[in-house]
Amino acid sequence: MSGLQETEYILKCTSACAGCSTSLILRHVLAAAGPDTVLVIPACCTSVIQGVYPKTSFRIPVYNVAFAASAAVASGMSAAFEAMGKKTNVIAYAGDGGTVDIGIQALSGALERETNFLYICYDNEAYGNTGMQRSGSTPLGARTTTTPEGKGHKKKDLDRIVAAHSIPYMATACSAYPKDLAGKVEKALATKGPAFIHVLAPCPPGWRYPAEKTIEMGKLAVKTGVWALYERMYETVVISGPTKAAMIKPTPIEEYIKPQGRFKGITPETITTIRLDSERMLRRLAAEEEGSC
Amino acid sequence: MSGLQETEYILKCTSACAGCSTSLILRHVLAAAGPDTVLVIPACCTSVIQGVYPKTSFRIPVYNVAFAASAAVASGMSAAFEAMGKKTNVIAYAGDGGTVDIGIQALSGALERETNFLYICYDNEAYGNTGMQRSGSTPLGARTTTTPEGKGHKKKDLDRIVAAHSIPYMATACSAYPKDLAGKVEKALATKGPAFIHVLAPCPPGWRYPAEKTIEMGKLAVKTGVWALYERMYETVVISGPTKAAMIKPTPIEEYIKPQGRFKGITPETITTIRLDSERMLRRLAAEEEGSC
Amino acid sequence: MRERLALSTPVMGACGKTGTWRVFRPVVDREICNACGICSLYCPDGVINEEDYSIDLDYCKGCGICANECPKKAITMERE
Amino acid sequence: MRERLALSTPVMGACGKTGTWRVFRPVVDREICNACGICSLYCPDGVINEEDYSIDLDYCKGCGICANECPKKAITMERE
Amino acid sequence: MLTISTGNNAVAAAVRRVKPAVVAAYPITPQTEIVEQIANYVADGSLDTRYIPVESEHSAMAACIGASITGSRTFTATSSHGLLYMNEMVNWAAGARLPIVMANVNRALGPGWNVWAEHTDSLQARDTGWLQIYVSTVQEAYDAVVMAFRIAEDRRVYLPVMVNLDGFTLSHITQQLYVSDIDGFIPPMELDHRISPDDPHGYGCMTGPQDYFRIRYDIERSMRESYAVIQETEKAFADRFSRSYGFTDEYRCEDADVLVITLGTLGKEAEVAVDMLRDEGIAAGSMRIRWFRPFPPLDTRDRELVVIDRDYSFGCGGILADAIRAQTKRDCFSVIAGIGGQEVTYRDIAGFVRDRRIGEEYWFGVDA
Amino acid sequence: MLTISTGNNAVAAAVRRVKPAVVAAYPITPQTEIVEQIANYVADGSLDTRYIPVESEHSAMAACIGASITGSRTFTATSSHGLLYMNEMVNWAAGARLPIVMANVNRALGPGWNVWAEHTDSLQARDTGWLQIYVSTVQEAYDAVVMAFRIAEDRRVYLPVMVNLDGFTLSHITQQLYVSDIDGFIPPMELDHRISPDDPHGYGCMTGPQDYFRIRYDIERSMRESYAVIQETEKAFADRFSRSYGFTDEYRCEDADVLVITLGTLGKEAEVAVDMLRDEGIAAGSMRIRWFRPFPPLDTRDRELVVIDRDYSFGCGGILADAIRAQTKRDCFSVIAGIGGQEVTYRDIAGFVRDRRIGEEYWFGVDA
Amino acid sequence: MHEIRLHSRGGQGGVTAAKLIALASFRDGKYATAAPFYGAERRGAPVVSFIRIDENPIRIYSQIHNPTHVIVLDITIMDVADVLVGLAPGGIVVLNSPKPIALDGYKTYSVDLTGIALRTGLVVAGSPILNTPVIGALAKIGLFSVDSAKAAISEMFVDIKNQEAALAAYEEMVV
Amino acid sequence: MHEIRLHSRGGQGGVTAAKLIALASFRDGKYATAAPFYGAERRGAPVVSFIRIDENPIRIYSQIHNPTHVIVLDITIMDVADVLVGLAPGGIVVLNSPKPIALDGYKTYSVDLTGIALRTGLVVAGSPILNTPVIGALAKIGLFSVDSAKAAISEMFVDIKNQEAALAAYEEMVV
Ligand SMILES: Cc1ncc(C[n+]2csc(CCOP(=O)(O)OP(=O)(O)O)c2C)c(N)n1
Ligand SMILES: Cc1ncc(C[n+]2csc(CCOP(=O)(O)OP(=O)(O)O)c2C)c(N)n1
Ligand code: SF4
Ligand code: SF4
Ligand code: SF4
Ligand code: SF4
Repeated sequence: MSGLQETEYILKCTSACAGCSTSLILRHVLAAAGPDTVLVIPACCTSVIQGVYPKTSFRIPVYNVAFAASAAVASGMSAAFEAMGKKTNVIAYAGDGGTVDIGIQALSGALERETNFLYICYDNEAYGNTGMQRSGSTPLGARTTTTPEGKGHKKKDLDRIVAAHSIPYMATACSAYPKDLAGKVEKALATKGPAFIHVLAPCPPGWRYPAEKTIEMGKLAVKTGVWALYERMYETVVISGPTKAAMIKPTPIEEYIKPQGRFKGITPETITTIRLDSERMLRRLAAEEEGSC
Repeated sequence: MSGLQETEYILKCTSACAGCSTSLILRHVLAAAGPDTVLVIPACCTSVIQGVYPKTSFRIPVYNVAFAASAAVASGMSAAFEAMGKKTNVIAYAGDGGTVDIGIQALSGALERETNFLYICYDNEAYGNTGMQRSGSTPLGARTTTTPEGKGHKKKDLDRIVAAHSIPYMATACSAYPKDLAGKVEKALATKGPAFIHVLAPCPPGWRYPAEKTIEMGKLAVKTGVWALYERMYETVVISGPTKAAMIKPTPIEEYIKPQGRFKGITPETITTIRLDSERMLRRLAAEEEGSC
Repeated sequence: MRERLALSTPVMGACGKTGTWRVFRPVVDREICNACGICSLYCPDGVINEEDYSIDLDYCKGCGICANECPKKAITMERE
Repeated sequence: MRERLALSTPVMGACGKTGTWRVFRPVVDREICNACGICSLYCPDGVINEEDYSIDLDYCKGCGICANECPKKAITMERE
Repeated sequence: MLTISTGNNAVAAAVRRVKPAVVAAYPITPQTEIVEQIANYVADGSLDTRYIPVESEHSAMAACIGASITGSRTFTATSSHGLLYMNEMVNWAAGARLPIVMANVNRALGPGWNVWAEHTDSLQARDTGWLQIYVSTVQEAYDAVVMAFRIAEDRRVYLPVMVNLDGFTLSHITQQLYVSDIDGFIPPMELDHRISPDDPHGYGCMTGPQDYFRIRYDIERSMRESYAVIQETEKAFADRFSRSYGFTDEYRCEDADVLVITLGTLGKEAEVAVDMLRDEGIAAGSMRIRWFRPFPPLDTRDRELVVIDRDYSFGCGGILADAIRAQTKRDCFSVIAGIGGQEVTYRDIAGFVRDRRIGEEYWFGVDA
Repeated sequence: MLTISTGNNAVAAAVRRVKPAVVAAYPITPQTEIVEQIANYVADGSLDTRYIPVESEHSAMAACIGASITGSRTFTATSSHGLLYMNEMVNWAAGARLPIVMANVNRALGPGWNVWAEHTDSLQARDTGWLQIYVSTVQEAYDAVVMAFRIAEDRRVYLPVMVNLDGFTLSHITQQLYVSDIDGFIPPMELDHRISPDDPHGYGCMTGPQDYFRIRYDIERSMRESYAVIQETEKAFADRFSRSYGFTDEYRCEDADVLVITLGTLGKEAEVAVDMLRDEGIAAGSMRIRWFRPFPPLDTRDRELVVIDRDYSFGCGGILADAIRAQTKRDCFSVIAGIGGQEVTYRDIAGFVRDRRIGEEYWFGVDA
Repeated sequence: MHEIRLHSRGGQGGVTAAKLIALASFRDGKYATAAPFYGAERRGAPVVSFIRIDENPIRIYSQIHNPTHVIVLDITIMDVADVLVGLAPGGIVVLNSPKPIALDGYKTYSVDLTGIALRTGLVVAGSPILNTPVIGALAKIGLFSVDSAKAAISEMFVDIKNQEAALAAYEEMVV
Repeated sequence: MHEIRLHSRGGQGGVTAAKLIALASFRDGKYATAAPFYGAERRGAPVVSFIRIDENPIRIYSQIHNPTHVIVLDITIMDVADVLVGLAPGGIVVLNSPKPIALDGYKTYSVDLTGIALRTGLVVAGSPILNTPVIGALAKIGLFSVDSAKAAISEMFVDIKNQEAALAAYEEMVV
């Protein structure tokens, strides 16, 4: 394994699509987490990109599990390691489908039970593994193979759902801000009890933009305010730098929407709805940060 | 069926425990909903109290379904009635376990898809049907058969979770305020799209208080601020009268805790935690009502 | 065919005469009762007639809520 | 026994030489490169060495992110 | 109309003709195109259906149950883990006597993740009260879906039907397909026990032992009556569309000394093996089981039996072999092959027949 | 120590002695007391276990899987709909080669809701790679749970074990129970493939057809090796605790002309019927199947067989009868009885034997 | 074999009474089983339990249709159910009743268990507990020895009131 | 029976090309099946498809191990895989290559499909689409008639560029 940095736990190379931000996120998550870590991964792109038995490109233990099961499997692992007195990080790394749709029951249960683990949802806003069907996390107006005319329902607000569980640490992040992400992973792993990070993960084939624009897309999501970066410790909110900046001088939302093939044919009304929702979200976060609610 | 009021859709009698507020809630829900209604009921006390085949004490169509399935079954029913052009009310009536634990995935999915139905969770804060095990909705410190020393985790905040889905109508209610409840049911059924009502349902055997105190318990929950009554239309909150009153002059929380056998042995610290959480909830609601977040 | 499909039919007394469960029986003092209807509103089993506030003792389970809630204390619970 | 239990072993190139997927190849102009490390930070596949910023073309998929993100425009994508 | 289609698209095309009122389904490889295609039909207006994009398979079947009990025609599709995940509701659908039609694209079960063909997924559901058919061509997939609705909705049956097709091997292969006008072939759905505020009843209430026992027996009675309904439906279909099917698909069986018994596409591959073996002087025949539930009476007489299972019941044996042994009360050569998409060619099948060891079990390629 | 206990409490008592590191379970009638009792043990400090109060059975089994793969001893319990709901993970546990022990309290499946005894729930899981035992007394429930851990954790097996007891009939009955010190009977758990950052591996990755096929075959190989492990364990148990068990529990079979074959408590009731029949001059014997997976070789010779199924596979037949027919290649009198808690007394069983019609199926009490 | 059917209402402790009977018999060196018949019943609804006692291991799990003994912890049940069904003429009936009740053709014993429970303060959530008192009464008719009854009670209950109530019932029971 | 193995990379349209071949053969009055061999592959990874063409219905579902034809849409695959494995001596190979490549012992045809696609503007998301051009080339070697090729393309594509590209390939292909 020569030529590999110590902190690289993903060996060259996974079978992820060229330009995949999900792999980028995982690279940085693992580097931040270090070697005493076990990953739990449900069915998703990440379960596929590891490679085919008997080889794997992941240089840490990875437990692949059924689609709905990641938070619950991680619960059991965490309890068992605790019983042994081990401090091993248990990280569930799941897609948006495996989190907001089929996986929400297990996640919500694990949070309520104050499971000591870190749950990371990388959000490519569709079912990537099966070829881009809509998920609950697909934004309004986005075309997927099951919403050929654009999705008619809003993106499920995972963060508010998780926030409702009032956990010691949760954060949002984005693949275009890997250092911010790494810092949040470190804080999350230093937390006793449940921690959660929701990472926006632009996906070239799913969002239909050229692979080289993956970082651009992530930055645009944050700069336009469609995606907000912040941390939440129980009820205390701290907005992260890039979003703070975006709140002062946001980039017009069209700059984010237009380059993405999945938004082809989106109506101006839908764009307005997305914009208003983003603005409301930012206002709520600002109010929460201030402590006015 | 002589001697029965027109609006009584529960025939004398169900096999509910004496003093059961769940039956009381259902009486008023059905009276408000009227005859063009179908109930969907998962495994819970309500699935048992109907009576044994071939008889039932419910005088409206009741579709009993598997524990996790109510919101999804109701989705299918609602879609089918819509396809037929029928306006029949589809009401899922589920316990807290069937809602916040095993049923949360289906509920969250149905809300995200903007299903046209009313979901009512009656919350007796434990698994009544199986003999009072803890549920995610059991409050901190309460003894159940699986938390013999008192629950170590907080009550899952179902209302914030539902609120995160930003639906056209949601409300909380309490069996001790049946007219308030009935009004909310009517509004909910007049809503196009998903509506949700969360009703606190004091339960004599579960909470371990004498049956005649069911109404008292419900009133104390509201007066002490442990339970808040309000409505939410998308992001707009309207706090209901009794809670408004409680916010001005709350009854000490001990008056609610002390009469309940399930809280036997609760520590003063736990009581304080419950009180602080209630106060925070009320503050948040007030801020939301004001529109300051 | 249809009866093979396990449909339950609504009938009065589907769960038996639950009045037999009772240990204490509600007794209304007509002199004191001011017909406010609160007892009927709160009876979980709907056995208090909404018009004349008579109690159907075939089904009343004797929970005592009506007696507890009656603002006039017009109802007393008496041992069966 | 253990080998019967389907454990995958970490090896370099577990998913094959993904360099063959490439249509365009990143070429770094060493004159322009100021060693800021941004390309390496953003390469989804970690094929850019963190010390010398050399690109492992056996594995580089040619996504073009490094070229796109390089603040100095030191990387160009050239048709294979 | 004669066209080409994959197995998955044939299923979707059949659904379009059958016009269910509600489709609730969840994607999973290799079934995905069925869902996507239906979503497309709904979006382009060529299918007037409520498509419910549920958040899981448990909810997919639950939503179908909710729709079906209103008396509405309902369809779903799944595969493998999806079928396992909805298992509780799969049982429920049959117990509730709902004529839901489901396509299951047969796929192996994890761990490890494997998306290729295997029949264990649907065979594990063989006790649930669903009728089950296994098809072997794109055309048969289409035809089976059409007939499934008519059979399921027949009041003598009122049970759900599962149409099974091999993952990738059939779901993703392109073959010719006749897409016909089926108007009138399936009578409008009438569900005697549909739920309605006009006639309120309790459904699925607590049921005491004696009543429960009778109600369960009634499922079995309908299962038995379904034999006749299947036959009538296949006859009507043949009369109208000139394609005829039966409980089994038999090829050169009449004068055979040895029968190869299979499910799904292996049955077609077996026919090629049979031709090869006949050329070698071995009087082989192929018997492909189409309807696995109700399990048909088989005419195997005294012929030697080679049963190929693309499935397994650990600690017992091949599920098909076991069914054959139980029915024929005879030994067979039980071959376990093709699990997890393992390739099995007609040459391999011919080899199984040549080297048969009646009374033994053989795991193709791994067993010494 | 000699005491009294219900079946459920015996299971919990055995778990207390076995000391799993993690228990994750979800309540369901009639299993509830097992969970409650374990929660009590944990609360009163008499059991040093992490009890995870999961939010569903899918998560119960998932949590057990997560705990087990770390090399920790793990237990859960369920019943009926709980077992159906966790079905995906039940399959997973076996495929992942995890020695989880689960008690299943056999109960009927809805709709309509019915909480009484029936074996269809666990028999539907018979293909999953779990070993399955069916017990008939409170003592046997206790002993079986103890032995299950030793068998499951044996590296020749590394498969999960399901201990099945009849809902209410056994779970809620009170009988005598010897609770013994089992120290040393179960070696400390050593899982060769436990997950650990010290030796990183991928578990359950995508697996191609050939590898998948071999890995599945390995499950079957372990299933076969489990015969010996079961025998050794039962021998060691008998040596130490003087209670001996086998694959079957046979009563007056040696010289019998007709055998009654059953699962669970019906097998004890059948012994009383056998005594009655013997008094009448009918040479009956009772053969209670204990281990259903791996399915044991049966010595039925040429005796007539009366098989009682408290379960059913619609469109096929009683599951036990089918297994018996497949293995013996002989006809039996297949009685379907006791489903959904239907009462079946020794008098009824004697009647089945007296009026046996070999080759036929009879639904007790409803079938003309 | 003794085959005992015990009638009570949900909440009165009938199921525990059945277990106590089994335990006491068992301490007598006999075999015994106790089985509640479970419906979906709530507090107050009639409940039936079955107890078998024999010299040999008991292999019967089905219900008792022809009891040798019938015990009724709440005689109001007699208004809604035929508690004597299946009992052979001359069979034994034990009734919880303050005043003697005679039932033609049966050996009938009456004892005021409720009174005893109230007197000894054996009351939970307002309801008198009848399970230990009835054990005293049954010891009196010789279903098991007094020592075994005491042993059984002390194994299941720590509160000494239970022993007192059982003793009181033993003494008050007229045979 | 023609047994054709088609090599391409994810994203190049190999699976569609296989379907087109089947459809064209079918419009010729023959039977045909086209099957992709599915791995968990992403854009850019090598993909194989199998096509069988026969006068009689095709009952074989297994892979093709001894193809009569091999088609390579991306010749860089030849560096990583032996595309000729199983092909009998004298078998037919069609390569997408701007310059002729000779493969000893095989009937080899080269045609610049990529060039044609780029020239006719058949490009999606930056990648040249090769599935319709290759149909033209295959018509040229007589795998099916030109009319059937045209019919197949028009049934699956509306954009006229596809016909143009196929025609160009038909004309450029040297036989
Ligand atoms: C129970 C079950 N249902 C469906 C699937 C098929 N499936 C596998 S991954 C996936 C989508 C994953 O989407 P997401 O969680 O968003 O992750 P991504 O693939 O986008 O990384 C689906 C539907 C499955 N494996 N199991
Ligand atoms: C899949 C499944 N798991 C468990 C059960 C057992 N069960 C039935 S109702 C119930 C608890 C219901 O609690 P809740 O929803 O709070 O309603 P309540 O009984 O309190 O009215 C449980 C655990 C079941 N029926 N199905
Ligand atoms: S589909 Fe998207 S998330 Fe999945 S591997 Fe490709 S780029 Fe990454
Ligand atoms: S347990 Fe509670 S909720 Fe259930 S029927 Fe009794 S009082 Fe009502
Ligand atoms: S005692 Fe209870 S059940 Fe009886 S009338 Fe009063 S409120 Fe109703
Ligand atoms: S082109 Fe993409 S894969 Fe290649 S080095 Fe640059 S960022 Fe990495």
